[in-house]
Amino acid sequence: DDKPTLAFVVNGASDFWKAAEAGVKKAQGELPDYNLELKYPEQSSVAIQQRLMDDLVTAGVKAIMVSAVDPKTSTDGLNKIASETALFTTDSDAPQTKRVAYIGSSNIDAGKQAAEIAKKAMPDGGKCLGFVGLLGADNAKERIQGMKDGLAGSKIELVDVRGDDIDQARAKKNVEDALVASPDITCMVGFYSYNTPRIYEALRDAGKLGSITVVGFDDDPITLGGVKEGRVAATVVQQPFEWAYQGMKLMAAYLKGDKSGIPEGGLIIIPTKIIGKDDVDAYAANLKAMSGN
Amino acid sequence: MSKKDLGLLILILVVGAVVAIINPRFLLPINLANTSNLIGLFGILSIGQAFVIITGGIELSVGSVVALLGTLFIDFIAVRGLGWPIALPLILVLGGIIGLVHGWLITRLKLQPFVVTLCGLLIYRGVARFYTADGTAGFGFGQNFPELEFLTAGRSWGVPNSFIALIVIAIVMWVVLHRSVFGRYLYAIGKNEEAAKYSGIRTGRVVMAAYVICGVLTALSAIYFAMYTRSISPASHGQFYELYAIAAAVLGGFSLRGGEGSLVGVILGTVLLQELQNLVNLLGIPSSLNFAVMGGVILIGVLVDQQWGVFRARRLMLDASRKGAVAGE
Amino acid sequence: MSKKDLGLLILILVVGAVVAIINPRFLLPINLANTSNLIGLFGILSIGQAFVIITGGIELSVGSVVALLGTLFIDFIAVRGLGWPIALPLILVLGGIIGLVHGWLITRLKLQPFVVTLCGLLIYRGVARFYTADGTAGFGFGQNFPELEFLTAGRSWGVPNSFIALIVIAIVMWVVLHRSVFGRYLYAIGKNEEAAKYSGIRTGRVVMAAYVICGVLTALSAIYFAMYTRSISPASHGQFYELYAIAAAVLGGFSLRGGEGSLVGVILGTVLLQELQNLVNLLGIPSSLNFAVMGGVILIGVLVDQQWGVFRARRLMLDASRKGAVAGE
Amino acid sequence: MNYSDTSIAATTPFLGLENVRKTYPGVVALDGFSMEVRPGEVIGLVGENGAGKSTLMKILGGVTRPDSGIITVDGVAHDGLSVEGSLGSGIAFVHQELNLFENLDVAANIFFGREPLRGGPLRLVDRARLREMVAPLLKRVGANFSADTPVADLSLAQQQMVEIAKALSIKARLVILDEPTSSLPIAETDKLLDVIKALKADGISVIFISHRLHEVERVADRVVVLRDGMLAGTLPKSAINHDQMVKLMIGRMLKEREKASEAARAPGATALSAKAVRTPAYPARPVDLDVRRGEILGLAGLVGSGRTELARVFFGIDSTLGGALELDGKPLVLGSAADAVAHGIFLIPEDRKLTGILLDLSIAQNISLPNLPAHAKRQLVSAKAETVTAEKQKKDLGIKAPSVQTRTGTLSGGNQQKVVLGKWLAMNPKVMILDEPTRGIDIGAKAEIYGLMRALADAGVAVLMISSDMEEVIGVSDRIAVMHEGQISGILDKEQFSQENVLLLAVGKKPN
Ligand SMILES: Nc1ncnc2c1ncn2[C@@H]1O[C@H](COP(=O)(O)OP(=O)(O)OP(=O)(O)O)[C@@H](O)[C@H]1O
Ligand SMILES: Nc1ncnc2c1ncn2[C@@H]1O[C@H](COP(=O)(O)OP(=O)(O)OP(=O)(O)O)[C@@H](O)[C@H]1O
Ligand SMILES: [Mg+2]
Ligand SMILES: [Mg+2]
Repeated sequence: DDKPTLAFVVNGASDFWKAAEAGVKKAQGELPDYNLELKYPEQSSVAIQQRLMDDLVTAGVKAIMVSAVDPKTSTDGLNKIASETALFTTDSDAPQTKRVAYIGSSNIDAGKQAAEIAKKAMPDGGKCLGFVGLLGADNAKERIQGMKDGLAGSKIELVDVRGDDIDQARAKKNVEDALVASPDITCMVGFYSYNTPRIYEALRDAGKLGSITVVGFDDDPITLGGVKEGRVAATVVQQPFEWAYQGMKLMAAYLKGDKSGIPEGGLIIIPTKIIGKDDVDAYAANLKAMSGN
Repeated sequence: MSKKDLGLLILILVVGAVVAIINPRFLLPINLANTSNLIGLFGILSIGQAFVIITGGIELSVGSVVALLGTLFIDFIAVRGLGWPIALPLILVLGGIIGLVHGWLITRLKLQPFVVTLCGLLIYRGVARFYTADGTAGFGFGQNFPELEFLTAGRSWGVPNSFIALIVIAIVMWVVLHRSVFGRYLYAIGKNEEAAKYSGIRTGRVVMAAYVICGVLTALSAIYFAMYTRSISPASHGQFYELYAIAAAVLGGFSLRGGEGSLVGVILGTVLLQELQNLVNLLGIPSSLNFAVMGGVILIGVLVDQQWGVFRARRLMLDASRKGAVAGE
Repeated sequence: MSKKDLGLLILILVVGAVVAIINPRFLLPINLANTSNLIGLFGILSIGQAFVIITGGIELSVGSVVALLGTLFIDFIAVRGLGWPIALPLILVLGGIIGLVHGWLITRLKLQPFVVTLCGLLIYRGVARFYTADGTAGFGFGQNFPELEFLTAGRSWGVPNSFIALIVIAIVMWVVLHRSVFGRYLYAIGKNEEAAKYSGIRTGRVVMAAYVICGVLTALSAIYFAMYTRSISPASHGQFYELYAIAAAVLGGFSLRGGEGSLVGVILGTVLLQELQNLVNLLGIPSSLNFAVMGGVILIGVLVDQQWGVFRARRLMLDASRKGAVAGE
Repeated sequence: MNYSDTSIAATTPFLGLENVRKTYPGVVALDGFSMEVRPGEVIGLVGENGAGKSTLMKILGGVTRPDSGIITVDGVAHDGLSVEGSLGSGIAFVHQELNLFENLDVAANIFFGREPLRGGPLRLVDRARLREMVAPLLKRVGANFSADTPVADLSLAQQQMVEIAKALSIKARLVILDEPTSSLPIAETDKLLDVIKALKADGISVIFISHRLHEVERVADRVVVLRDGMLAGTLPKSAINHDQMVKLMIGRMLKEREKASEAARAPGATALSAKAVRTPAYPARPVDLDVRRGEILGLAGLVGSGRTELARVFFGIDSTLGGALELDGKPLVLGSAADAVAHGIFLIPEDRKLTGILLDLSIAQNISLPNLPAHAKRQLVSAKAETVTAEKQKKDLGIKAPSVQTRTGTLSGGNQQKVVLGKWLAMNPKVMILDEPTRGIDIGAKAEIYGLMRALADAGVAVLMISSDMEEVIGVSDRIAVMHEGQISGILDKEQFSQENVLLLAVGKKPN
């Protein structure tokens, strides 16, 4: 069929993007004149994502929304795509490029919200240890930076962040080793979606649930369960569903010539939210409703 | 225990002592238990790999098999509601079938082990990712399988059951490798497959059996890994585990040319590798250096072993020549 | 061109034709240019690997070398302000040194190639990650190197310069491998190193030279990759590229036992692999299946090649015995 | 079972071959060959290199299948045998090329595939019984090593003893020995011949393949001669003699073997000389030896006396542990074989398959390999130049092959040896070292090789010939050096040549 295609290109395979898939699906229901696709690169690497977008352009895609693997330094590659099709960014922005707009949240702000959670949970201060997949990735760096900024001036300190290269066995072992190496730690932060569940399980196995404050990111079922139990202080969630849903509709409108949805500077921020014990049920229900879409 | 194994053991103890001096918490029972749990997981994997390496083959697909079978296992019991006493043997059988197919391609169709298992590496991970549509397979919150969890992630008298499983498997496999006819055939085939054939051994079957053993043990460790992480992203789960397994075997004195190596060696190799990982965390070395430390130690270990051999041979000769010279006077 | 290479070429053309029929955009000049750019990048890498494989060795560290040298290159010219005409040869020399060290460990200290380069795989990536403190090496906004960019990422008459570079390198290396004394030595060593030594060949030097060639070509492609992505996260850049390179060589008829394979073959192997990647994206096959498709095609290719060989050998035998029978009557 | 006491069994063939045919691309290895083997009979099988002897044995061992023909075992006809089938019907087989596992010990090798078991379904090796079973076998072949020695530590000859012990261990009814003595010196050969006689006494049949015709003369009840894959004739016990065998083998009488004894030659200047050289095999024992231009110096000795090691040192493969080498009176330092070749010192090694030849390369490529730059223009190899060189060697040496482009792996053992010779003869040797040069070489080719060595010597080359064949050492050499436990125990001049003297020196005693 010759319906124009809009693509949503993510930065790697992860459950995080399942909500975005749901958003794309919902948008598809409202945009029958378009083909909407969500694409995973087979590896989380710049070269492979670039190649994927090149091929999409070749295949005639009209607009691409991308969560770039490394937006800061991929300016030229993204510009090349932007010169051939309408390019939008999501998840992390690439402001120097010729992208039309960015829709997503701010990882710095998300980090600051994590700091809020920590400060609320530990009014007397404490020592935090972070866990993350790729220490070098932009989203990790921004979240860590945001949290440090947020903690500045308080008695809480983020002493170290351990990386695991997205190997979950290592992620769990890192937590176990941290419990051994640093007995004075009072709080743990899981910066990637799978880090919080691994922290939760390692603490449970060690019988330390509850005695160490856990600050989470994202909405893994175990994380949400932990929040509900009160064993996880709270979690900072992004809204990839909204990114995808609103983003797709925005792109469709843009292609039709309607540029009213794009603000000056092209920044559309969908704020992250703190999900605490009281909000978790409503959030989970909403999540379920979306994916049932 | 051979001299080689003894050297490795000493290295392990020395490294352990140094770490314990810098950070005494290394010796806390909880740390030892955590580390021995991973030794159990990776040890089972490495023993399987060792059986293949002995024959002069290699099994590069274990990481992907760990991902695929782990995904299936969790999916079976968490999503499809299959009882674990059924799912577990089913996964082991699947592992065996994968091994059988590899063995068949290698022995009957005469493909190179490296090529067959490289394709396996690519294919199984792809299948796993396709199966979950690039999502994650995991247990729901509060989903519990008490007996299974006890068997895989539990402890008895403070010792992780995974480690106990490794010990049991190691003893059985030691007997198989070093005392049984089958083990002897494995060594013989690794050294000289033609000659083994001329001696009337059905070499194809023996090699195939080695791949099946590797497949079953990999499946078992896939279950252990799945129960350890309790959640699997097929895109990254188990990546590079084949390298861990091969490295453990090589450190343990196996030659990739086949026909050499001992079961004690591969276990000690696994212990050393896990000790190194533990050390990186305990001494606060940047995580980015984790692999570099591993690579450095393997290289040094292999080098020392090799140079030690050369040195001993030379000293023996010198001794002999000195003695001879005296006698000649 | 050998029969084997011809078969591969036909496969490439048939796959291409099928894809073009399903999605005619496959033949758009822009798509062909994009794909041939990547063929250039991976082709250079694969030729280097082929030289090592011919000797019966293997070079597993190329992916990590691509990450390390790419990081250094970008760091040199973007951060440290070194002129690229200095940085480029410097990187090539570094690649040569890495190859020299590998060759030295393998030939002089008698370590196994698999082990040495496996350690390289672990170490170089670790060093690269440590060097950038797990960050990213990339060009700042607006940083431009027009000549360098033209040479690496530019096009001449619509053809990517990287592809032209591959063609030039391939021709030179074809002569070296198939016509020169050095090339003959490589094949001889791959077949039987001992016998080559007893024929008065300095096998150590020849093998070392093969690793140096591999190192330099890998360094060159590291520069190309760096200029293609213009940004490098050492943790993931170039991961698994050794597998691409080995797969291309194997598809092209190289045996990992050494002593077999042609330069045309390895280029065709690279072309096929890149065509497959292109196809997955163009036909909208889920990317999760990308690797699976690659693995499947390699397996089928190798299988067909092998079975074809068996079939031909059998027919030759039959012919021989029939002719003999007639003559005997 | 003992077959020799029933007269019916004695006449009923145990094994029959009828019209067996086997072709390889370009070669007819066996062409309608028939023979039979009766219980308790020792058959000597002789023929030129490439006559098809090994092919025949491989068919009996079940390693290859014939294209056509019938194999009858105990009256049952087969198209071909499998390895298991062959073993099952009691055929034991010692291959021409050794097939041992160096990573296993002697005992494991001897009973490989037939281990005594315990532990029921576990199929564990009963190691105690294994040791008991091996001991008498080792004694029988006169082994000077123990059952738990790793095979990697044995010399080639010792490995051959293991192979023979292995054949004896099978409760065999037919033992096939494909050139079992090719690297056995006299003492061990005698032991082997005794073993064959003992087998015969037990009613076991033996097929004995050898190029050492005098050995065949000593043990065979019947000689079967193969020529070009066909039966050239059969000699009953009474008609077995050297000349008859040769005549059937090559279709004519051979000229009286060239003896080196004619005129005493004036000794040339010393070419290669070892001054108190110590080798890795015997680090405590310095060797002094001079090889002169224009002479053939024979180097004799018992198994493991260190001759091969010395040759490896001369060729730069192993480094000396002490002492010095000299070439033409100038100090010679060798870092590798390439250095030796550059100095014109060439070696024909004893282990052809492993070190002598590249089985996957063609004849032409093998011959040009050591001197490739001379066959190249500006570093590019010229196939034409290679072919020219190879054609000349093929003609000079009488290499039997369809063409010089033939893969050497398909040649018979003897022809492979000629290729090894050819690659050095195509260059200009100064010193030529030949380690067991006629191992596995037929009588006609042997004479040619002796002629070649003589021609080399006459051209001023210093020739060092290591050999375990007494006749050869005495018949060909101008002088004989004898090694005993790593040292030269004596040097014999022409007038002192005798089997006895060589043997005395070989065991470390003074000659008469
Ligand atoms: N695998 C093979 N492929 C092709 N030709 C072969 C093969 N094996 C043997 N031949 C050929 O068959 C013929 C007989 O070889 P065979 O090895 O039986 O000779 P032989 O009598 O044992 O000689 P020798 O005394 O040198 O050992 C030779 O011409 C040889 O080149
Ligand atoms: N690679 C080796 N490793 C251990 N021992 C060896 C090795 N090579 C040779 N030897 C030993 O060195 C001694 C001398 O061996 P060498 O092969 O030089 O003897 P040789 O006189 O040539 O006898 P042969 O008739 O067996 O060739 C023997 O005892 C042998 O076992
Ligand atoms: Mg033969
Ligand atoms: Mg010898």
